[in-house]
Amino acid sequence: MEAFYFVPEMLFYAISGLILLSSIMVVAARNPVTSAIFLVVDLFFVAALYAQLDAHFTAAIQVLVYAGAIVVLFVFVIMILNLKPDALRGIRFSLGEALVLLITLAGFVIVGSELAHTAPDLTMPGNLGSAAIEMAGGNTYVVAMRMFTAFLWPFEIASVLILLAIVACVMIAKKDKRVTKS
Amino acid sequence: MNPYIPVIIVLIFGVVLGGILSGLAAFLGPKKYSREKMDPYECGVPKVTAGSEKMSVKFYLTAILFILFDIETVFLYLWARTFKELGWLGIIEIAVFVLILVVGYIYVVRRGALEWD
Amino acid sequence: MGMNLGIDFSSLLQWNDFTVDLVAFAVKFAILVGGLLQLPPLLVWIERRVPALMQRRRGPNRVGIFKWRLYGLLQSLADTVKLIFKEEVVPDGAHKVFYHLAPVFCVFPAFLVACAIPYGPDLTIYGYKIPLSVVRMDVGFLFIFAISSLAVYGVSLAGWASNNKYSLMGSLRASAQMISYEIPLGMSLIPIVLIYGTLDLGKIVEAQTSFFQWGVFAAPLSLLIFVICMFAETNRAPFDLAEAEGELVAGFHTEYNSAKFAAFFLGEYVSMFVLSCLASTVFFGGWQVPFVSYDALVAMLGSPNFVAPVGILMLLLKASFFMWVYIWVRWTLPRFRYDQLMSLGWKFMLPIGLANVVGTAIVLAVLRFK
Amino acid sequence: MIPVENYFVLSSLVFLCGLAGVMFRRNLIMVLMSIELMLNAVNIIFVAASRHLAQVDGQIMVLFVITVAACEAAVGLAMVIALFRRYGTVNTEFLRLLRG
Repeated sequence: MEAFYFVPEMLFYAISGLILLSSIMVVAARNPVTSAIFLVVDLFFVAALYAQLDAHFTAAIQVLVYAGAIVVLFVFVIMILNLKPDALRGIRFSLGEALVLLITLAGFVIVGSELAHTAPDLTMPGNLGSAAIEMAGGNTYVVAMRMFTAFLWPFEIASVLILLAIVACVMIAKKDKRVTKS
Repeated sequence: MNPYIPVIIVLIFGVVLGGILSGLAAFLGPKKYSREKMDPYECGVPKVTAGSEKMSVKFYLTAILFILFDIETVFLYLWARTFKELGWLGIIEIAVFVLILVVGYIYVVRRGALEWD
Repeated sequence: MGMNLGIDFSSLLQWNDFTVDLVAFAVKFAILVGGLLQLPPLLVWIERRVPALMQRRRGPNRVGIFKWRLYGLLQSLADTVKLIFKEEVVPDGAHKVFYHLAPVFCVFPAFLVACAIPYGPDLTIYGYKIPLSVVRMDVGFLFIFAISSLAVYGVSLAGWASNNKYSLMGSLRASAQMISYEIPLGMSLIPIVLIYGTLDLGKIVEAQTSFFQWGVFAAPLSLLIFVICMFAETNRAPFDLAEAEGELVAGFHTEYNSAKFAAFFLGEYVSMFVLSCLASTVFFGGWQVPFVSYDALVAMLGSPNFVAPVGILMLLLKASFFMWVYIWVRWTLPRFRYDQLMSLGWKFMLPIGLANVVGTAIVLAVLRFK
Repeated sequence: MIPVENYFVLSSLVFLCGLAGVMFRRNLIMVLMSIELMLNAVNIIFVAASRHLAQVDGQIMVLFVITVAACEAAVGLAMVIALFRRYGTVNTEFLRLLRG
């Protein structure tokens, strides 16, 4: 097993390359459908990255909900509205906006490297390594146990959030029809 | 072996297989161009309007409800996996969660968002 | 930290966990793909002979080699060859990339999902334990749902890229139908997780040791919901709304022909097969032989490795029952109307599915927790 | 092992892509997709940190982020559809003109 540590490493670089490429394509593509499909590819490979980090449940949810549901919604809306490809020519690149991007990048580099160096000190008690997670009954089990004990309130509030989203969507999307009917 | 490695290999294979099937025709079949033939078939008669039109917003409402209930299903799976360990507490937690969503479901049905006509 | 290039390649030639896994994966996957690629011709043949049987006519019976006609089995082979050698007509105004990409999106999810099904009990070869599913994972169910939810893109892209309003309409209908029935499909298996306490398909099969521990006895309502959703998910009759000939020609693949049309067929048949396997795995004990426990079989045949072929055969038998139901229903039930289909999904299946979950949970809780 | 910094670098690059999309694209749907990209970048860090710190809280956070992303996309697209019905466009430049 020792001799094969290069396999995950190689895969990591390949997957990251694909993620970056598809992220750029999402932003740069003229046609919204192209963007949406690259978004699916992006989300799929991010899920692969999660699986590599032993977060199998999160990876499955990423594909199920993100790639398989949220982007479907985007595709539906693009098809319903019959959007044409954008003209990308008129895009101005002001100094301020470039500066924002640069500052964000710098901020990430600083915070990221700081975190990476000090992170081991942040390790909290009651932690679980990947071997320990396997012993405890697998990733799904551990996530579920933690979710329904420590994260009980956020979980219940999430349902309220979903309820609000349902009501809001129906109200906004159905509004016009009612006006025309009366 | 972490299962994502075989999954990625299978994925590559599936894409290649789909690509081969998709590309096979281009190499093997004859190619004779004619203006008429390349017209979209539609329903057999020459087309009158452009190839795509605006579609009903119903599809969009369906997709939204799908997402929201999909998330609900995911949380239900998470609870089902630890059903034994959580006991009655887990049932109460999930009951509150489901009840809140059932309120949303009833609202949607009442507003007629699920009526197709 | 780059890659360390001083890789010890000699360890690639030794048997260790990694190389065994890799070789086992390659062999299993090759066999699986070989089998799955035989499915469409076989199923097309069955799908022509069975209705012929039902309608008291003969069906295809001419094509054969020399004087052996094999009940027309070679008809579908001839059709496959014909399809591949047909001229490919890409309609004007079609989106060039997505038109070619859509069949790919239909094919790969089906193959990926087929890898998660446990086809038989574990093999033991030289002390290495080899599970008979190509990929075995802790999140079994969710992996299957996740990957099969990607098939929506194949359908919607095909319609959108064809530059044909009927295709687009058909694809939107088909994809709205697929996503609508995905939720009851997902919910129908939650009682199974409640009962067996795991998402791992292999473990679920192992838990169904005796006949009366099969999932169908524990959760009969789940089976009903699952089977109905199965038809809707694969866009098969009575839910083949996308192909309602009267209104939408052939649905999302109207503008497709030659090998690309065959690719859609491949995707459809493989996902039919996979859902049949999943239904038998979850509700009918998978590779378990009815009335004979695994241990008894091992004792009878002498080694666990001899039980594996029996198990595979058993699963295929159970799956072919569901495949038969697919074809049987197609020639028995009339097609739904689209509004009926959607209200069935949202107003009937969803509440029933949720009630099923709640009911099972309460019964189990009363039985287990007191 | 892959150092955790690599995940941070990847995540920040993806985040920047998303930010650039939000800043430069005029199509509202593209802007929403770029926001999804940014949320996704954050999720990468959550999972990587969850592994690095050897606890599952990060993964639970990802679940909540996905829930929020779903609600955000649903409501956002509902508004896009309402705007499109009202004004017949989803271009931000044009919609900005309407503000007067």
